[in-house]
Amino acid sequence: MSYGGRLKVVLITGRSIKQGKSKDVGKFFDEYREAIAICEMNPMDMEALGIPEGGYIDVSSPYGSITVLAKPSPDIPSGVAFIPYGILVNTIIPPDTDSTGIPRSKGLEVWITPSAKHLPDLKFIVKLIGGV
Amino acid sequence: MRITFKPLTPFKVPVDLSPITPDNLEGMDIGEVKSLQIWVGSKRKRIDEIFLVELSEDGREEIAIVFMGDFSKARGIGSGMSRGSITVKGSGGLRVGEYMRGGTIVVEGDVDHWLGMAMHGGSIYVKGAAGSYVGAPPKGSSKGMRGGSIIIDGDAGECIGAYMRDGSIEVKGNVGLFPGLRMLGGTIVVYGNCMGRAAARMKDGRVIILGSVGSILPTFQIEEIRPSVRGVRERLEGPFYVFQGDLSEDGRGRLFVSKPSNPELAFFEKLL
Amino acid sequence: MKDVLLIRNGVVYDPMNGVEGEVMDIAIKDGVIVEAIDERKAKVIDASGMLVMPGGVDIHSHIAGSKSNIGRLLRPEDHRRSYEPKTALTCSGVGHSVPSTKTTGYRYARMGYTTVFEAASPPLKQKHTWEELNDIPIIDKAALTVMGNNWFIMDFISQGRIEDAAIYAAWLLKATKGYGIKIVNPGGVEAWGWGGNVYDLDELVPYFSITPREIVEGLCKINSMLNLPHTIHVHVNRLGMPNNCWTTLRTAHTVRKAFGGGKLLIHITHCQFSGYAGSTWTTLRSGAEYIAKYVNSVDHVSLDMGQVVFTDTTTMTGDGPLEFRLFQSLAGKWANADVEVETGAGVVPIRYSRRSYVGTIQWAVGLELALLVNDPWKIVLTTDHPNGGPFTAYPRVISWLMSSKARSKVMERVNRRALKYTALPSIDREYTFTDIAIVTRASPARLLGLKRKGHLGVGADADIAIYDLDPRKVDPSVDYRRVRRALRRAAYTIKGGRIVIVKGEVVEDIPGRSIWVDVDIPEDEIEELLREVKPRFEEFYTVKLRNYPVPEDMILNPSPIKINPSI
Amino acid sequence: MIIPSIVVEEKAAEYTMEDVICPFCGCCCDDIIVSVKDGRIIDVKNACILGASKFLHIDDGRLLKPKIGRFESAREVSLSEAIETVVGLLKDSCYPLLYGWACTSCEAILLGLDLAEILGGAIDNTSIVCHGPTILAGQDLGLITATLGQVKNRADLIVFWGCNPLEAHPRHIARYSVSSRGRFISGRRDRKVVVVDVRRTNTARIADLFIEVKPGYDYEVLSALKMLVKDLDLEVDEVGGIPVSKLEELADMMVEAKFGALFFGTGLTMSRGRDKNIEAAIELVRYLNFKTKFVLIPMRGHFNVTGANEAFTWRTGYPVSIDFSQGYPRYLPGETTAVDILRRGECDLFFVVASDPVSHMPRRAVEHLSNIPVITLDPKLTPTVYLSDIAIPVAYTGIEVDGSVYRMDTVPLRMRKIVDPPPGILPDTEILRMILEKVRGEYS
Repeated sequence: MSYGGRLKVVLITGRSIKQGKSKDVGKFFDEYREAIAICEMNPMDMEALGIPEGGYIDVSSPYGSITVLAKPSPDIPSGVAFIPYGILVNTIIPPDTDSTGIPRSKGLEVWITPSAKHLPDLKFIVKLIGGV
Repeated sequence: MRITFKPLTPFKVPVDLSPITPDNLEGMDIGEVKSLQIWVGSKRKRIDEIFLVELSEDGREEIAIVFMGDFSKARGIGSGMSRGSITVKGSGGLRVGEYMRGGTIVVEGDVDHWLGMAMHGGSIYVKGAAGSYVGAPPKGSSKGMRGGSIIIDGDAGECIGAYMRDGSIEVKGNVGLFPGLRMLGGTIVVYGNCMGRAAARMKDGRVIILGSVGSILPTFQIEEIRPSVRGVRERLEGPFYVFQGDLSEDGRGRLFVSKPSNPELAFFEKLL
Repeated sequence: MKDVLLIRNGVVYDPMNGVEGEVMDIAIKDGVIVEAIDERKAKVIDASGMLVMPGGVDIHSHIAGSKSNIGRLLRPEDHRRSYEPKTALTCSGVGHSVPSTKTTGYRYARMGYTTVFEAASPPLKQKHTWEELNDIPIIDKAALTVMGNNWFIMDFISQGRIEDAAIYAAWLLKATKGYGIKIVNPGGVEAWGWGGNVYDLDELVPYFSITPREIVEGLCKINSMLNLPHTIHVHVNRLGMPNNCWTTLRTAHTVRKAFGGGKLLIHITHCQFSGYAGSTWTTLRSGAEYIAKYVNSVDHVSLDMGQVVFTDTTTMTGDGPLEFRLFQSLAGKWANADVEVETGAGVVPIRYSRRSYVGTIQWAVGLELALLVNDPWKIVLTTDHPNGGPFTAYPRVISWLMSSKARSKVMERVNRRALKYTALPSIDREYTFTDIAIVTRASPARLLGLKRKGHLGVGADADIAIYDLDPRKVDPSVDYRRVRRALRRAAYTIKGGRIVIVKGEVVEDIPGRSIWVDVDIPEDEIEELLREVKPRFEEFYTVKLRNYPVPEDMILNPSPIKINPSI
Repeated sequence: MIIPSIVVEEKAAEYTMEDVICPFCGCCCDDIIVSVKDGRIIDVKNACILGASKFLHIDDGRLLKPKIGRFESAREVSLSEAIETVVGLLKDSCYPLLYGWACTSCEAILLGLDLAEILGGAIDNTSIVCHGPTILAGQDLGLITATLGQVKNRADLIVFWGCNPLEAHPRHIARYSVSSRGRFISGRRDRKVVVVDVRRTNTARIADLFIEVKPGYDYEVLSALKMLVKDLDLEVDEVGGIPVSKLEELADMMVEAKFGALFFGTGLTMSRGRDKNIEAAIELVRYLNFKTKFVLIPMRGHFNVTGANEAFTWRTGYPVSIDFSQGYPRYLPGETTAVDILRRGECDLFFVVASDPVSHMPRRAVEHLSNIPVITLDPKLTPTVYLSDIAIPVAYTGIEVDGSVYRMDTVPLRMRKIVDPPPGILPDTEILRMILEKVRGEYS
């Protein structure tokens, strides 16, 4: 569903080969940031929102919002978005585990909007967590 | 006799309050109560190191314990108690009323997971919300709630009444997934909505949902429509769809779902 | 000073050396028993009025390895009811029927047991077994290696290449640091790879041109070719099924037919579970009389009891299809863990109930075996921990063996109907302290070929249990409770000359030794065989041949026994 | 060859090691060939792109000196000063949380358990945030599993549910599952492959049957399959976005298989229902075993996350989330689990070994780290190291130090050292032993 330039999707997180490969290169290297700051979406959804390929989007949940690069992928069904595991997507994942010990990292409902922002600096995010 | 416990400072680490029950405090004078030792994180501390303890006679023989303040980091309030009462004026933490056999617990704020874990009897009333696994047995065990009643005014989390054998749970708010998971007996009433998968794997017992249920698991089969059903303390007006299940477990449990709140289940009527 | 110890005036039972309740002193130096020591320099333990025996030896107990750990993982509820907090000396632990590693060591030592054999370890997972055994304190330990469903062994035997099979088995023992050949439901576990089982000694194993009989005979032959200290250790086909006592007897007899009598050839383990007559569960009968009659008439068979105790416990075995059957009848938790090329495993929690018909028969069969086999040297006390009950129940079992009054007490409360079909009520034999010393120490040590264990002669390891119980004053037949209590908590346990337990509490936490057999086969012979095996090995297994063996540096306190084979 | 050891072909400063075990994912492939020149890994053969990347980049982004201080205020200190400071903080803590343990050896994990026990803290491993639900479900029902060789030799049906081995476990397909060859199965053509996922993953492309389930509806689909396997009728036409006829097809394939294997990943464990999804999968496999032979195998992530579960279990009885605060191991999901302890802000110190929780836990949970001391042992400069008050560099397990690990199917393996760590950098076992010794001194 898209209204007013917002799209409600089900967020799936997971491993991608780029994320896996770059995490052992170094997590403060651009290669890693590029691997995790990406959101795969159905091309139709991107079109509906008017996002060009390589455009930035904001992904928001009640817990926070992140800016990532949108990447069209016909294998993702409409209404679903995929972001690789990492510090970015964890900003918007709820901390409650419903007593299972594991946060709900797949199947969270999030809102997607086109963004004017840039990719965040990972060190900056760590500092936000660490209380600077 | 009324004994009040007020934390001297807010808790920073888990505090195990399971020894402070009416059963354990019976016959103790104030000095003995103050010198009881409990676990604060990994340290043993005397009660008067962490609490301001006040004792007042209210003319009743029964011991009434009052916890004043935020107890969201507490564990096991009212653990195994069989008589008397505990009132928490604030939040209650984890495992409130675990293995409870009798008496009453009232929590004015919220409680965390495992409320009334494997409880046998008595009654618990939570005015706020509760976490997941209300009345469920600890992990790995299949001996769930065997008696007593739990009433929650707010919402509750996932898997309430898991492995429940008897007794009742009433939730005035909404609940998460899997209310009545693997239930064997007893009654669960949800006045609000359920996130879905109600009564999954139930063998017996009754789950009544007055709000919306999301969907019905494919392992349930519709039986009839009833105008009203017996709740815990009152008759609940419906009409209700009555499902039987969980068929994959050869279950004979009943799931009652309000018809007005769930128009999308109308297609089941064709199967009747 | 610490290494010189004198145990004074104990009432000593040392059946291997013919000592039956004599009051004597035992001298210890550098971890072994010696003729005499300088008393002035020794630490003296006053054991007057106390029962002194060699440290206990457990021939069959599932204490470590993949399936023990599955059992632990499966049973948080078992841990919650039994836990031990840490002390200044000991680590904490949990577990009633599947105790954690540290707790396992402490509990055995508390009962005066000092040597324990892990009953079944698949070679592929033997690194795991050793990691856990390393973590078990105080006791000496070893592991039997599972071979009865190993593809390479089965292929070699069916091709008639018995020497190559023997070399392969020797390599397996060396590579995995195993102690002996364990056979679990020969052929049946391989069939379980397809969800099946084999039910008869002469039934072909699916896709293999071999029968259980050929596997047992082949491995028995290999065992004697390799001169292994222990015989083949067999968990027979059809274990845990009604009417299986005949399978047990035929398995025992087949090796006699092939290799003659005159010496020990086969150890039938946890015999209780394969000692049933009666064709269905509802008509289950004790088959113990038949088995005992046979064992009394031959000299090539030894048994261990596999006694059932009325408690909540966890069954675990390499016999995958057995656990599946158990799950079908109990419908509770069930874990299965097949191991490629070698074996399987299953775990199912169970509660043996006094009131149940089957439970009562099972309880009686174990005791009947122990009481009807005349020669205690042929039998060993076990509960097949944790299958029949946790090892902590041994003092209970001992009290049943020593006192017909103790047995009657239990029989008053068991299933009446079941009792009618067992011989137990009519048996009045009672074990003496010597008999107990045999079935818990001397006999297992002898059957395992442990020359320095199970006795108190000069040169033996100074593994000694001292119990606060005066056998001259206490009549175990009447005062069985007193015996039971004393045996639960040794007054002293001495391990390798060190005092580790005093009054049932750990006073020193030392690591035990790791025992295995090192079969001396020329390296070039093994290498030649492995060169041939390697392509198939790496086709069947998912690990490389090179990563398969247990490296010696993984093992704490290694204590290998050199063996000269006769091939 | 009796006890074959890794062959080292030594030529001055150049050598090649064979049959090396890969320290990346839970596959623990043990056929890697690594070439070393002048103490540096210069070539890796047989490894997948993920494994090779790890071998070849061990020197990049490395933490080389112990540091004290967060972010830019960090200063390099000596190892002894770092350890002194760590011990001081540990001593003052009342409820520390020790977390990580998936990317190190079992030896280090056992030392971690010792430390947690002495301190009376909580200890958790990273499996709780990936396959924790598998463990929880296993504790209620029991897992029905097998080693990967059973699949290689026997499986004629392979189902991948909510996992994407081509991206997360790239060599799984060839070595252990789809196209592996064994005694009774000679390769891909003897097998049927089914992929069930919420999106058409790369793995789905090699499947004979792809079933796209609506996100969050795996439980319903598994329940429906269980009904079909039990020959019970469904009253609906569609479950989780899948027509019942397609599910019937899958159920028939499962029942008709001689040996079926269900591999599942975080697509099941992390989505709506979590551990209950796994329970449903286990129950399905249980019933399938009444008709044929079926096993299920979790696709574990890090190379020794399984070992962390095993070591935790043999020492404490519980596989994850142990609380030693009362002197013995206690465990209850939701209470002693790391994310929950952090979310409630209950620990007063955070000690991380071989993990990067700052990246991989929800931000709302790790925000508590702004209030408490954070200590990290890691070879690399990760976000967690960056945030830590104290960080100590350690050697790479499986590359620079020996260690025992467990593959995803619980097969134990022994990793061997290939190259020396950079000068002054010790294995984590050494660092932990030093800390432990000093802490023991303080506590006795």
